[in-house]
Amino acid sequence: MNYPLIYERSRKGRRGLRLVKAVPKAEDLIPKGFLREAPPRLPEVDELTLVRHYTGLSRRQVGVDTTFYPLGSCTMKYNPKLHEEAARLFAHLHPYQDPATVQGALRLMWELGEYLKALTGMEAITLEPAAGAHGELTGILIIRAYHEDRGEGRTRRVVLVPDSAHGSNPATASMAGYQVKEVPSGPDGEVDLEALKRELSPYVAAIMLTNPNTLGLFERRILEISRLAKEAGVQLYYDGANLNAIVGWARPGDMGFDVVHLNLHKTFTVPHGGGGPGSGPVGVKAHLAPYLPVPTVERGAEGFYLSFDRPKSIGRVRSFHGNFLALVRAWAYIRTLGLPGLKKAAALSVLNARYLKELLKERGYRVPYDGPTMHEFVAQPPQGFRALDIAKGLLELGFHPPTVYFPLIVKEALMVEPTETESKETLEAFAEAMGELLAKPKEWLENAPYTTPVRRLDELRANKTPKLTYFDEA
Amino acid sequence: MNYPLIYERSRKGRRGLRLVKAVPKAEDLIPKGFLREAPPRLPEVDELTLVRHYTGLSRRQVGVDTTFYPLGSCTMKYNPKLHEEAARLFAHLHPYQDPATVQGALRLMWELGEYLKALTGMEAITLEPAAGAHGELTGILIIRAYHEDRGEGRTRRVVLVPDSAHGSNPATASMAGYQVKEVPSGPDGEVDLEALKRELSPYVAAIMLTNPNTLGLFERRILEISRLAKEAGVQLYYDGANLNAIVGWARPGDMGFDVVHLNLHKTFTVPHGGGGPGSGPVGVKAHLAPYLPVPTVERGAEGFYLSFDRPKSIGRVRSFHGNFLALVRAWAYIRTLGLPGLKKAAALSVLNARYLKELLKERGYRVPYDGPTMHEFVAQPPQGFRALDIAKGLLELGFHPPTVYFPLIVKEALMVEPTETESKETLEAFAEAMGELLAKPKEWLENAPYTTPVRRLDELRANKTPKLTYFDEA
Amino acid sequence: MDYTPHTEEEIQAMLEKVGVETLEDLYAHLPEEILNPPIHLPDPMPEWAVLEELSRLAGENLPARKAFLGGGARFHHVPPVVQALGSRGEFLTAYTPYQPEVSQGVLQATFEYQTMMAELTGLEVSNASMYDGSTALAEGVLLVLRETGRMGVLVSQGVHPEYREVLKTYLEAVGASLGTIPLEGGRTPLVEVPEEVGAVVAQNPNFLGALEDLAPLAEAAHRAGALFVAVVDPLSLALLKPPGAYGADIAVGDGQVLGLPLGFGGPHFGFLVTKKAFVRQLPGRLVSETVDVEGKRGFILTLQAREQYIRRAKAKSNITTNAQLTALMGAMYLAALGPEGLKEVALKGVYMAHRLQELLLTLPGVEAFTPKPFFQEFALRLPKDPLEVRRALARRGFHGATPVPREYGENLALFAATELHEEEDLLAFREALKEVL
Amino acid sequence: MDYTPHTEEEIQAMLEKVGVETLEDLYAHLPEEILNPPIHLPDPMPEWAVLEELSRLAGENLPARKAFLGGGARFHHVPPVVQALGSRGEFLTAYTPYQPEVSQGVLQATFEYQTMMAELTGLEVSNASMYDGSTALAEGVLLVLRETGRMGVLVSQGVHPEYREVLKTYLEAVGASLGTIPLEGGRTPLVEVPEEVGAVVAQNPNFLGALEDLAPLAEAAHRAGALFVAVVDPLSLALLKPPGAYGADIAVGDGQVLGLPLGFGGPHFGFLVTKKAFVRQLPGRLVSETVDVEGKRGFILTLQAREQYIRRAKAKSNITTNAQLTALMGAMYLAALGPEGLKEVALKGVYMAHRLQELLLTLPGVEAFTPKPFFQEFALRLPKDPLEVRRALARRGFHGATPVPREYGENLALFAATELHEEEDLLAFREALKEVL
Repeated sequence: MNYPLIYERSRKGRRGLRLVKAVPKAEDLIPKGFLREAPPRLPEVDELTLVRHYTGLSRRQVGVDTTFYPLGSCTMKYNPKLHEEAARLFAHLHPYQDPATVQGALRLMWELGEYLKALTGMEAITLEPAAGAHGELTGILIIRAYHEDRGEGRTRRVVLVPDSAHGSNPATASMAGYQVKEVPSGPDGEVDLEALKRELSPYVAAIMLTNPNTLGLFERRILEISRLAKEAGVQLYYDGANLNAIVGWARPGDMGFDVVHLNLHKTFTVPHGGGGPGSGPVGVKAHLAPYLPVPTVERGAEGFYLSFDRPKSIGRVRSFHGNFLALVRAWAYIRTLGLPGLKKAAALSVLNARYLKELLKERGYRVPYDGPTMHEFVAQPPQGFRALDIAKGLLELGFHPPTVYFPLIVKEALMVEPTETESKETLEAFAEAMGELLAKPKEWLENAPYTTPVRRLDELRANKTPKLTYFDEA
Repeated sequence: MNYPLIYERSRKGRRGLRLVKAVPKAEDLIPKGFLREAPPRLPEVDELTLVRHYTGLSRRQVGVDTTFYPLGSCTMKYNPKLHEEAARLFAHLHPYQDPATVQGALRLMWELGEYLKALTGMEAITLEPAAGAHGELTGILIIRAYHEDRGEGRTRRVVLVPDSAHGSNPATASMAGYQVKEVPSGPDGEVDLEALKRELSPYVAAIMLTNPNTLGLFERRILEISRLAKEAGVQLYYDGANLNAIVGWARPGDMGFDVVHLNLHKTFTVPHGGGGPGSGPVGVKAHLAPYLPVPTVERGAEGFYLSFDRPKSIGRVRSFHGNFLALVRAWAYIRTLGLPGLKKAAALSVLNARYLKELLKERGYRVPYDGPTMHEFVAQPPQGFRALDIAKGLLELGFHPPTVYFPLIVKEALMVEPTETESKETLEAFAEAMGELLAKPKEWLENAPYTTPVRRLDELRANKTPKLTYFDEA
Repeated sequence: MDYTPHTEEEIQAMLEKVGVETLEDLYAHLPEEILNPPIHLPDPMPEWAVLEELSRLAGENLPARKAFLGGGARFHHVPPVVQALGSRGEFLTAYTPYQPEVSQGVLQATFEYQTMMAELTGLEVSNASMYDGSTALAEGVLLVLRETGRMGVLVSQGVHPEYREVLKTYLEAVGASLGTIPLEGGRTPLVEVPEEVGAVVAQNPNFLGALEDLAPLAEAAHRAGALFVAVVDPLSLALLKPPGAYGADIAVGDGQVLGLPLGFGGPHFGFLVTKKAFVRQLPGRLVSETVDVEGKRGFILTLQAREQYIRRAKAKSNITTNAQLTALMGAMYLAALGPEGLKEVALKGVYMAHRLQELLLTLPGVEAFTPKPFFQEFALRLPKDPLEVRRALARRGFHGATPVPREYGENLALFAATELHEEEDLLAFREALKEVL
Repeated sequence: MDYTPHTEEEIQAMLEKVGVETLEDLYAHLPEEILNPPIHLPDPMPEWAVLEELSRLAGENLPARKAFLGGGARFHHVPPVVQALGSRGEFLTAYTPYQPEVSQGVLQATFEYQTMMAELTGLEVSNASMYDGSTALAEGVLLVLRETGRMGVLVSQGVHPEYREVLKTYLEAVGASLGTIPLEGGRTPLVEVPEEVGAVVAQNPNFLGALEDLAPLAEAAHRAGALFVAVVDPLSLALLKPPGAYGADIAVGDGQVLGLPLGFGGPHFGFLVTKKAFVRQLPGRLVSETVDVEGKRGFILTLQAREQYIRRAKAKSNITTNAQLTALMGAMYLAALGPEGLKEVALKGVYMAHRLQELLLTLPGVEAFTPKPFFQEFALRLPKDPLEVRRALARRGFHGATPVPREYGENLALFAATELHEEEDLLAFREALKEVL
C-alpha cells in the first residue's frame, strides 16, 4: 500500500492551525489587482493528521539515531541532543537587533572563530558560509581576489584538483570562473608529486586538496607540496570534509595551507538534517584576511560587533550572519570536548576505520590503496560483485551502506567512514553482515532489499519522465 | 531476531554521560559500613547506543501520534505539541521555593481550579491527586470524612456502584474501607432505578456513577437519582472518565453530584505517556469543602499561596502540590478552546461515535444497548467471532483496537471511543477494516497479527513463570 | 482552534447519517434543566497568545537553577538526551500497553526499568511505577498489612513528613494505626516492635539527610513478625548499601533525583520494589518477559489478576494510571549514566554538601543539626525564622533554606548541594546567607 | 565527555588488530614538524556546565519576541507542532537521501515541499532548497545566464540590498555585469531592457515593503529576450498574485517567514522555483516520484547529472548540503496552516502593518516613505538617526526601526507588524517611539 501524500490526506475546507481570531478582509487592504485569483493548492489538514503524517514519514526514514551510517567523507557521527537544547536558547534573536542586545550571540561567534582558528592554524575567519561547498566558493573567491589584487588575476586562470577530489571542488572552481585541471594520484593513492610539478605554473591560481584525501590517506608529502605551491605563487586550499581524522593532531595551517573551509556538520556534530542546513566557516592566513567576506565579528572597546570595514572584501556571500544556530552547536561541541576530547575523538575515528578495514579484508573485501588509512578507507567487493548490490544487501540487513562509486579512481568503490562514535561491536556486526552478503545467492543480492518501506526504485523512469510535484502530469 | 535489551547492549566499563570532572573518593566522605559492596548492575552504554536503543523502542510502539486508537473510556484524543513547549516553561521550579518566587505557577493553578469548577459546577477543588483513581480515593475519603463528621461514619459502610462501572470504582471503595454493592443496569443500559431504590438506605455512604456511563449512555434519570440520594443522605460521586462527552453542555454539579474527579489526561489532553503520569483533580460542593486534602491554592491580599488551614481535611494525598506540569497542559487546552471550543469538541466526540456506530452496524456488528449513545458505544462482533480476534486482526490492519471485554455486562464487548480529533475518513477506514475482518478466514483471524514487531504472546507463561527482570531466573 | 478536523459539510453529512439535524440535537435527551448551563471562561486564544500568556506567568517565577533547596526534591542536571528520547511522540501518546504486539516499546522499556530498580534497591521485583514517593510508601505499607494480616504501622520520624501525612491518610482509610519513632540525635533509634505491628518504616538517608544504619531496626521488625519498609533516595543507591542488603522487605521512593525536571513538584515517579514472595500482593502494573507464537522474545503485562480492571473490589489497589513515562525517563537516566556515572553524581553531591555545611557553619549563630555523614542535604539551626531567611535569600536571587517542620525543632532549615554546584557557587551562597542572617 | 564508546580494553584489542601500539602511532606517518601543535582551547566541561555557560550567553541577549523589526526577516509564530515534528531524530540525523529505500521519509516530504513551493509561486519546478534567499537569487540568476547565454543582469533597487550584494559576489565570479534600476517613489519603474541583459530581477513586496505590479517589467524583459526573476516573500503569496502569473520565469526567496525561528539570521532556507523548460539547468537536488520493482510508489533523487558529485566541473552549481530540514519545516508549516490559515496570517500582518504606519505617522517629524499598499513592513523617515532610535527603543525593551541603507535616502527605517501584534502592542510601541524621538 502506498504511504499517502499529505495532499491525499487533504480535505477541502479542513483547518489546522488557526493563528488569527478576527480576520480582516483582503479587499479593504490591498487593491484587487495585486491579489491572486485562486488560492495556492496547499494541503488542508487538521493538526493530528499533520502529526501522523510526518511521524509516519519519519518512521520510513533512517538516520544516525537509528542505524550505523558509515558514509565516506560525510562523517556521520552522533549529534548530541544537548545541542538541540542549546540552539533553542538562541531561537528568538532578529538579525537586525541593536548589537547591544545580542552581545551573547556575538561573543559566541567570536569565541567559536577563535577556537576554529586555533584548531586549523589560521589567522582570520568568516563564519558566514552556509555549507561546505559555500565555504569552498568563498575560499576560492578570496584566492581570486588576492591574485587580482596582486595583478595576477588575468594570468592565473587554472585550479588544480586531484582526481580523487570531491565533486564539489571542480564544481566550485568552475563557479568561480576558473578552468579546472585534474592531477592524477600516484600508485600509493597520494597526489603524484611529479605530475603536480608539471602542472604548477604562473597560470595556476590554486590547488585544492583534501587531507587526508578521499582514499583516507594522509598526503605525506604535503610540506613539499606547499613549498612548491608557495614558490609558484599558488594558493593552497584545504577542503575540510575530512578534518575529523586529524583535528587537534595536525593543522592545515601548519601544513602550509592558505585557506581552509570547515564542515561544522561533519567534524563538529551539527546534524545533517537529511542534507542540510550545515555551516562552512572559512579560515585564512593573514595575507588573505583583507579579502574575507563581510561582515566579520570583531571585538571592540564597547563589546562585540559586526564589522563591514574590509575594503578589499570579496563582498557578501550570504544574507545576515551565517547559519548561527549551527554555530551554537559547534561551540557546544568544542567546549564539551576541549582539546583532549577532540584529539581522542579524532584518534578513535582513525582506529575505528583501521579496525573495520582489517575486518573487511578478512572477509574478502579488497582495499586497493591499502596504505596507512585514517578515518576512512575505500574497499572493493571481490570480483563479480557490484558495489550497488552490496549496498542494497546491507539495507536488507539493517545497515546504511557506505558511499558507493566514489572516489572515481576506484572501481566499484565502497568508501567507508565509521566515525569515532560507533562501538567495536557495531563495527563487528557490520563486518559480519558484509561477509554474509558475499555468501548470498547472486539473485538474492541483485534483488535486495526486500523488507524496506519500498524496494529498488525505477531511477530511469524518474530521469526520463520526472514527476516533480503532486500536480505534475509527469 | 530479538530486539536487544539495553543490558544486552551493555559493555563492561563503557561510559555514557559524565557529569562530574573531578570525582571525590567515597571513602573520604562516608564510612565504609554505609557503602554498598558491589555496584548496581546498571547498563553501561555510550550516548549514541542509548539514543539508538530508545529510538528503536519507540519505533516498536504505537501512539495517538501514529495510529487511530479508539479505546473506550480512555479518550485517546490528540495531545497538542504546544503543551509540551508550555510545560518546559515551568520545568525548573522547586516545590519548596519561596511562594513569592512562584506566583506565576500558583496563579496558573488557581485559575485552572476556577475553570474546572466552572465546567463541573463545583464549589471547591483540589488539584493534588495524581491520577483518576487517586482522585477517586480522595473523593471517597472526603465523603467518608463528611459522614464521620456528622456522626454517621459507623453506619454508612456501603458504596453502591453500577455493574457497568470502571473497575477502579469498586477498588477505590475497598481501599477507603467500604463494602461495595453492585447495582444492576436496566434493560436500557442505564441504572435500574427500582434496584437502586431498594439499595438506598442509612447504611449507604455514596453512589459512584459515570455519566455518560461505560455503555456511552447518559443516565437520563440522573436528577431523580440525585434527589433520591439526597433524601437518603447519600453522597453522589461522579467519575469523570467520560466527561469529554458533555463538557460545557452539562455539569455534574447541576445534575446533583457532590463530588467529581476529572482525568486531565482524558478530557483535557494531557498525554497518556504509555500509562501515566496523569492528573485527577477533585471538585466538591460547598458542604464537602472542609474535607479537601491540603494544601489548596488560595488567593490572598499578598498574592497566591498554598493553604494548609483546613482543620477537617482528610490530610495529604500526595507529596508537594500535585502533577503540576500536567496542570499547565490542561490550562493551555482550556485557554485555547474556551467554552465554544470545548462544547464543539464534546459535540463532535459524540457525533464521531454515533457515526461510527452506524457504520459498524451496517457492517454486521451488534450494539446491544443501542440507545442515544454519546462519546462511546459498546459493540459486539457477530455470533461466532471473538472480540479478541477482532482486536488482533485490527492490529494487522494498522489500527489500534477498541477496549475489549469491558464493560463486563456485555459479552465479547468492543468498547469504542473515537474522540473528536479523528476525521470522518479515519472512522470510515476503521469501519472498513472492521468489516473486512468479518470476511477473513477464521484461521487468519485466530492467528493475527502477522507483521507486528511481535505476534501473539504467551500470556499464560508470563503468568505461571513470570520473568520480571533481566537477572530474574523466571 | 479546537483540534477537530470536521468541515461544515462533513458535520452535515454525519448528522444526517445518525439521524439528527444539529449538534445540539445530540444532547436533546438530557434533562432540560441542566442543559447549556452558564459557564464563564476566558475567550479562546490562538496558540501564540496562549504561549505568550504562559510566558508571562512563567516570568512571574524565579526559576531556581542553582538552588540549595532540599526536602525530598533537589536540583540535578536534567539531561537533554533523556528529555529528547522521552518526548518521542510514540512514548508520549501511547496508552497502557494492553495490546503488546504494538506496544513493545513501552513494555520492554518498563521491563528494563523494573530490572534497574531491582538492582538499585537490592530487591527482586519492581512494579512499573507509582504516582510519587509518598503514595509508593502508602501502597507499600498496605501491601505489608495485606501480607502480614496486621493493622499496626510504626514509622520513623526520619521519614519525609509529607510522606508520613500521606501514609496517615491511606491508613486511616483502612482503619490501621500509625505510631511514630521519634528521632534521637537526628537518627532513628532502635526500638521494640510490638506484636500488632505489621510494618516498620524508616528512611535512609532520612529527611534530615543523615545516613542511617537500619539493619538493627529491620532485624527487630523481623523478630516481631513484621516486615521492614525502607524509603530511599535512588541516587544514593549508587553509593550506599541497598535496602535489600540491610533487611528491607520493601523499598520505596521518589524518582525526581534521577534527572527529572522538578516541575514545581511533579510529575516525578514513585517506585515500589519488593521480594518475589510478595509479588501477588503488589499493586500496579508488572511486565514479564515471554515469547510469541513464533518463539520470539516479547514483553507483556502480567499477573493482572491483582489489578482493579480485572479484580475490581478485590484488587490490590485502585491504581491504574501510574507514572509510566517519567519512570521510563528515570530508567533512561540510569542507562545514560551507568553505574560509574551515577556514582560520580552521587559522590560529587555528597562532597559538595559536606563542604557547604562546613562553609555555612562559619556563619555566626548557625549550628549543625544533621549528624555526619549525610547524603546531599543537611539541616542547620538558624538564628532566624527559616521562612524569612528563604525569602531574603530569594530577594538576592538565591534559593535555599527549606523550612523544616517544627516537630524536628525550632528554626531548622534544609540545605542541599548536588553535582551542579562548584566551590564558587557555595561561596557566593554563603555570602548571601551571611547578609540575610 | 567525548561521545566515544570505547573502553580501554577495547582500544587495546583494536590497536593490536591494526598492528600499532598506541593511538599516537596512528599519526606516526605524518610529518613530525606538524604533529601535535600547541593549541589553546578552554578545558572540557560536563554538559550541565556547557548549558549553564550558554544560558549565560543567551542571557546577554534581549530576545525580541514582539519585535517590530523588518528587513527580510520578521517575527512570526514558530508553531511547536512544526518544531516537534522537525526535530524527530530520523529527520535530524539523516544524510542526503542517496539510498531511497530507507529514506522515503525525507524524499516524500521533499516531494511535497516541491509541490507546495510550485503552488505558492505559480511555477512548475522547485528544487529541494537553497541556503537562503540571497544565494537562491544568485543561483537563479546564474541559471538564467546559462539558459540565455547572456552575461548582463539588471536588478531593481527594490531587491533586498544584502541579496544584491551576494548577487554581485556571485556574478563577479563568472564575469557577468550587474546594473541597477533605481526605485522611483518607492517602486520599480518600467525600463528598457538592453539586449545584452539575460536576467531582469525585481522583488515583490520590495525591500521597502511596497507591493509592485511587475507584469510590465517582466514583459519588457521577455521582449528583449531576457528572463524575469522575481524575489518573493512566500507568506505574501497566500494573498498576492503569484510570480508565475505576472510573467516570472524564476521565483526565489527566503523561508524564514514560514514559521522558522529567526535564530539571529539562520539557518532558514532559500527556495528556487522555475518552469519545467529550465529544469535541466536547475542547481541542487530534485525529487521525483517513481515506482519500485513491485510497482509501489516511491520517491527518488532525479536528474542528478546536473549535480557536482556526478558532473564535477560541469555541474550546474557546486551546491551539495542545502537547507533540507528547515525547508521541510517550512513545508510542515504550510501544511499546518493550509491555504486559509496562511491567508489569515498574511492578512492580519498586512492589517496591523497599515495600522502601525497610521499610528506612527501621528508622531512629530515622522514621514511616510513606502507607498501604500505594502505588505507587512514599511519604511518611515525619522527625524533622527535610526541607529540611535533602534538603540533607544531597545533600552525601553522594544525592538524596532531596522536602519535602511543610505542608498534609499536619509534616516529611513523599516517597521514591521505580523500576526503576533495586537492593537495594544502597537500603541505601546508608539509610546516608546514617541519618547525616543
